[in-house]
Amino acid sequence: MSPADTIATAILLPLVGAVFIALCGRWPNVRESVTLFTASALAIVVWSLTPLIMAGDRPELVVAQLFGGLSLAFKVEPLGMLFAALAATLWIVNSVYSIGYMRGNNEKNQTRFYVCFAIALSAALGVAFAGNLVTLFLSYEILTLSTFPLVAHKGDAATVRSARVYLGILLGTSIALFLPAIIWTYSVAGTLDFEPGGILSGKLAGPAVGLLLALYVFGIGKAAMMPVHRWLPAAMVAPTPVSALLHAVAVVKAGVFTLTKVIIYVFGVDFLFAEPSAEWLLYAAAFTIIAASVVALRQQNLKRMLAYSTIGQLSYVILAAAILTPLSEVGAAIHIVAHAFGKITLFFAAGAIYTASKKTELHQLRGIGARMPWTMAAFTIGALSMIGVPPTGGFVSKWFILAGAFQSDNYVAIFTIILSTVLNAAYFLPIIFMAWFSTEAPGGKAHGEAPWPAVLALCVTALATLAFFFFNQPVLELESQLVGRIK
Amino acid sequence: MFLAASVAILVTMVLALARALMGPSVYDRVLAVNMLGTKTVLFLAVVAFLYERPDFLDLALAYALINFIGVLAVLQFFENRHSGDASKEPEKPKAGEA
Amino acid sequence: MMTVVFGIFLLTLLVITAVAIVKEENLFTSVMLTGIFSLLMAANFFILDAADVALTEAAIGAGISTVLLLGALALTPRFERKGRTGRWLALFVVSLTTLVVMYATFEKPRLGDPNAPVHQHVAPWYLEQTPLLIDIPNVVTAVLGSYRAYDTLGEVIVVLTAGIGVLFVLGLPGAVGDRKREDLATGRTYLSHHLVPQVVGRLLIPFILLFAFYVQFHGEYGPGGGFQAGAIFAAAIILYALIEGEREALTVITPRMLMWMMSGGALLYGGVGIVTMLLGGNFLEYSVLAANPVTGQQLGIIVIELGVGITVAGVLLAIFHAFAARGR
Amino acid sequence: MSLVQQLPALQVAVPLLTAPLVILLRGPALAWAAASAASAMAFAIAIALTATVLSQGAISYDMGGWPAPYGITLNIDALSALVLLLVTGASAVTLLCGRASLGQAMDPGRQHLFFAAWLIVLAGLSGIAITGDAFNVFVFMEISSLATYVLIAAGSDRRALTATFKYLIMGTIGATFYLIGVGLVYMMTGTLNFADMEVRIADVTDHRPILVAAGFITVGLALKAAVFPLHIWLPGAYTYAPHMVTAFLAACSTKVAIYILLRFDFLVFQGNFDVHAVRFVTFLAPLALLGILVGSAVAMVQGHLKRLLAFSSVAQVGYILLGASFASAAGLTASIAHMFNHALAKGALFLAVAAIATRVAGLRLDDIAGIARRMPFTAAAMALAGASLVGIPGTAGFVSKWLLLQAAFEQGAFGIMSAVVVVASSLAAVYYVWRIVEAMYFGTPASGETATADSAVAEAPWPLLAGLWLVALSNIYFGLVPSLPITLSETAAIELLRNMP
Amino acid sequence: MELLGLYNYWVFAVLLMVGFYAVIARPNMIKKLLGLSIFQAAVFLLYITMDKVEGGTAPIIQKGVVDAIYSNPLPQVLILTAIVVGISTTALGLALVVRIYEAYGTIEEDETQQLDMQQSDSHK
Repeated sequence: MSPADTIATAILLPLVGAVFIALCGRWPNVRESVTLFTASALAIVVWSLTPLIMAGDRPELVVAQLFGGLSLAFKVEPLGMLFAALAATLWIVNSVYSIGYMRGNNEKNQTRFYVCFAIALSAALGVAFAGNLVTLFLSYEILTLSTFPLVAHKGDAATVRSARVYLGILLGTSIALFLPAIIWTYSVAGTLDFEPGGILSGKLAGPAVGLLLALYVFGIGKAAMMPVHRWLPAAMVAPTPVSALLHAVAVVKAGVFTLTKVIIYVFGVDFLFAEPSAEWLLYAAAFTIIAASVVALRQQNLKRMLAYSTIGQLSYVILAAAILTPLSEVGAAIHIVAHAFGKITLFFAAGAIYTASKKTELHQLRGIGARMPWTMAAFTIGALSMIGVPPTGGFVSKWFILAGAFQSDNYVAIFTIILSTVLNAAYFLPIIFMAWFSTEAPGGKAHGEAPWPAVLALCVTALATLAFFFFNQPVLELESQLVGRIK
Repeated sequence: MFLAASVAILVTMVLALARALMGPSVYDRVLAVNMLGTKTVLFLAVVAFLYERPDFLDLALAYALINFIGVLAVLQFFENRHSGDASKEPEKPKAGEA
Repeated sequence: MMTVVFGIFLLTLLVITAVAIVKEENLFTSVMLTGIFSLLMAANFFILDAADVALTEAAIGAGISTVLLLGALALTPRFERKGRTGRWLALFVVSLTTLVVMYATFEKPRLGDPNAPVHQHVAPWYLEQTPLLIDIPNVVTAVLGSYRAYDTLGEVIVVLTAGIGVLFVLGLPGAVGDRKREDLATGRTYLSHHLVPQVVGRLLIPFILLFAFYVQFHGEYGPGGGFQAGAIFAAAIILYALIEGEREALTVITPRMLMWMMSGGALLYGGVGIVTMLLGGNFLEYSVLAANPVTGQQLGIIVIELGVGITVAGVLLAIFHAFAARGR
Repeated sequence: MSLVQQLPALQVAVPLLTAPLVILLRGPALAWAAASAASAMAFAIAIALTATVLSQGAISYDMGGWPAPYGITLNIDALSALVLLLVTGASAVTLLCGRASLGQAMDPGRQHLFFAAWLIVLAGLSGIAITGDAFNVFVFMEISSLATYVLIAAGSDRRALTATFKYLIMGTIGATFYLIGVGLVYMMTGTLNFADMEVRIADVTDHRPILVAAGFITVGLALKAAVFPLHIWLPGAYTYAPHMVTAFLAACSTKVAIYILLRFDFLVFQGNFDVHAVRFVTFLAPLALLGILVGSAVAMVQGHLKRLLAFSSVAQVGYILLGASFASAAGLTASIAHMFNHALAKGALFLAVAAIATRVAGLRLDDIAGIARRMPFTAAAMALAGASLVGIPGTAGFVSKWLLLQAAFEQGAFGIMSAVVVVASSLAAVYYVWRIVEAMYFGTPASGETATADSAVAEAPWPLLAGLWLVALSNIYFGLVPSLPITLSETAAIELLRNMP
Repeated sequence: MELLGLYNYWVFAVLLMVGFYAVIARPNMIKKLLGLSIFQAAVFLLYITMDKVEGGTAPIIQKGVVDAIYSNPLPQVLILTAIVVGISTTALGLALVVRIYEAYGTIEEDETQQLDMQQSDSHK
């Protein structure tokens, strides 16, 4: 199989899987086996690409020539490879968890759930491997559309209303801002291919750069920069595996990934660094981090709190990218991974708590550590990773971002990171304390752990969070190619 | 000679038209229309000679025939109005509708 | 000069009539005035040298159109209710349009100006070449039947469409039943018990039919042609229907026959086109129909004019019957 | 002459002469078969003509063997080929697969007349698309209009009658305006042939009648094309016409009027008229923008499916005109490509409506709630076509919207403003298409429907479904491989701009 | 005299106005159709006015007459077509009016609109 075939396989596999899942809808066991099988196969296919990328190869696949020199094409580079590998790997874990969660809660329309999930994965891989902005935009929109049924899964009026906010913001920003930005780029640069060093350099100057950047930043609604972040809390109505998909596996990651890619491959780091009108991004990201953390501090609902935490963490990636130093770019890439493991653990834990006890609010969590020790242990690890405490993955990425900020003496970034770490600690630590050391309120229903697949999944991700602290060498190696290119 | 005749016909046409416009009864108008048709036939005939193209008398002939059919159609219209569904139609619009 | 004076006179009458048509609230009177309007218009066309158009306007505008309007009026209210809506907007739009038209007026060529662009291009060619290429006196017929035969085919289809449309909307005239009983039941009467119209009508009908054929086949030499002949033919049958009842007329020309006339004429016309294609010419290139191109042209024009006449007569009759049948 | 050389004449003659045959046929099945065969043949001829145009350039054909400007000449270039493809394709698909839906709308006794009228519409529209004579356009416009009134009046609701009447009045006004304009141009040039007119109009020294002619022709055709604010006939006509008729007309009829408008304004008036370049833009652009905004806004609040789509059509006509009003190659390419792509999207949407109507009584959004469970394929195709209407990448609609925005960015401040309007209207499109999709997929059927009826899959008849999917998939195909419409539009745009200074 | 040569065009404009006004301002459908006929007739006049040549005669070539001036045949052909189109439109329009009267009981456009609105309200 040539590398181009591998790319095609990676994108088509989930789609084929979706068809089979739909066909097997009547037999839940077969259906879920297909899901698991597809997920595993996908992971193998995607991982098989890594040696090539590590070796500096950049395989390409041109699907169709559109018009005016545009094409539908895929091209794998380190950043995309990382994102693809992450999404493919987490899909397996997430599928295991989904089986536990969906069965545990007797959800309806499970077939639709698995089908849409597979389509979303295909779209995520499309985003990851996209070789130009058109392909990326296409995949981005499919991702949005395919996740809508997932968010609206419950189907009651309130859920559909929230899901409408989700869709409206994501689709609206992408059409109103992202697409014009792409077309603007095309009319200026004459191409939309992702090129190391950017395609806009020297073709645009002055405030126009800042404006175009703003179109991208707010057009890519999935990156959840304030004020286009509202879809993320709205999407909390979704079942937990979907939240995990949104927050860790695909959706928000696709957002920050796209943004990073735009900064590196469309604008070019050097070009942006030299352009004063692009500086606002740093401040905007810093603002989002702090504001989101403050809002998270005031939440009472566990999942909403996690959602605001995500908004803050995403802006870490944007902040890191906006620092525009080699180290910080690597930090941005690593943070995508680190946050993914940490946040998926947290959501799995939240879902497990809901499945076992139907508890959703923070104050209900008193003493729950005793009843669900595995879950809460994993939760603790995830939370520590969010704060950035060693030995968790969160520490690694924060380290790189800070190092990058010091490299360019960027005190705004340094201050923001420190302050937000404090805030993160301020909203996570009380929960951990409450869960382990408080006594349960009287009259609570007796319950144990969630179904075993769910627990298994969250333990695996928690372990991965820890492991990332120790074994991050391959990722670093991969992403340092990014730096090598931009240097 | 033809000129004088045609002017005279035109004057008659004006008179007929005046009757058609003023009414007052529907029958006056029907008659006036018929008369105007006749005058047109005459006018065409005269003008054909005036233009030295007497072969255009065909046209005058056609007008005469058509005119007859028109009048018969009107007559039949009234036959049906009076005997058939006359009761459905008020002769004058109701005050409220006007 | 004389033309101008006559024209001004007739046109003034025309305007007065038009205003009266719009102002009049009795729709019946309006329809009567429309007849006058058409006659005046036709007279105008005549003094402007458009003999063919004048004949058509008289036959169709004053004759058929009046009959159809009366037929529709027999089925609908006769009085207009005064409308109050949208007057000012309407006046504004209308005045605007008129001003625009007036604006153009002053750079138009004067009436009868021999140097006007229309008399310099294309038209002289028709007048010069027709005697050589087609050799029939009536240039209007030559243009209509040959140079712009494609337009005329379109026109036949327009008429056919109107026929199809009216039959579709109002329903096809049914088969012939027992006229007397039905008429008794609905209280509908015909003019058969009026002696004068009946006698005059019966006398006239053969002549009208004869005249229709004259107009049809004399179209190459004088004013006339398929459209006018078709209309006059239809008028004759309508006259018969008015006198004897439209059921009686349907026994003369049955509904099925009407359908055949409607489509047969158009098919005859189109068939000529197909035949010319098969003979190696372009669509409607009559020259290939005979060894001598001029003869071919004449033959083609005669046949397509016949097609036009048949379709027009069929459609107009079908429309008349559709309206009349609706009243039953 | 070989058959290939006769194709331009046959393009019109085949449907035009089959129509009179059809009214003689007894029985609706036979009439339908004849009409479908003629329509399919017309489509085949259009494809052959397009291939010839693409390989050899424009074709011309002298009707009756008389050379221009004395006779009537047919001219087929890239633009007419594209319009021809739309007209004949729309007719072939809707006729071939729409029998079930049409049978629903009217009694069998009148169907042969209906099919004859359908063929006449087809002949009229294709006749407009290929003729090179200004008056011939009028004749064929009237042919198609009269027959269109018949088709619309076939709607089962009594409101179809009033809608038809309104259309008849406005359509006739439009045609008469056009006739006045042609008369004025003829008065000043002495010719009716487009190419001849193009040459001779340059010598005209008295500009006033020509300017007024330009006004009348533009307004007249704008009426036919449903350009805002002259669109008021369109929603009623589209809503109450039989569904297949709506699908057919929505795909092509307004586009044919725009086609003539572009021809006249660019080839005859624009280049030869020094002040006209400015006027065309300043006159049409605001109307286009307003049309886009108003059409989209009204579509957002409509509760009736067909009405909603009809108002969306008003907005889409605005897109087409907006591209043209840039008077640039990019703008015209976008405009012409959008004619094609919008026809695909709207055609598929109205076909889906027809498919739904075969199984559901009403067509309000409440009536189609939860329909996706019963008609999964129909709903999916509708969602796909909706995505194309919105301009989701990978669909045909995306291509033209992209081209349009790109053309707008070339235009400076006005272009940016238009781009903002286009984007705003795309958002509106997202909203109203989403309302449909959500109703289909996530709506709960009204209380009258029981659970058993809910779960039973009852798809539309298979021919309808096949046609629907054919069109829906071509939305994807032309979204991914848009070379055909783009090549045609680019060639057409260059042709249209040949007289521009 | 110069201006009198334009009289036909003025009449054309006035007839156009009268007809157009009837079409858009009168709610009665038959009146609309009558207005439409006047509107179209005005255009006929415009065309036929063009064809006239001073001292000319109808374009039917007379045998033996050599120096005759003939008027322009082309506008006449066009208007022949237009007249036929006009009557076709009127006929179809009248058929619709008849059906509308049967379905609504009125042929005033504002009243049918009201009835339509009531109908769609009751459907809600």
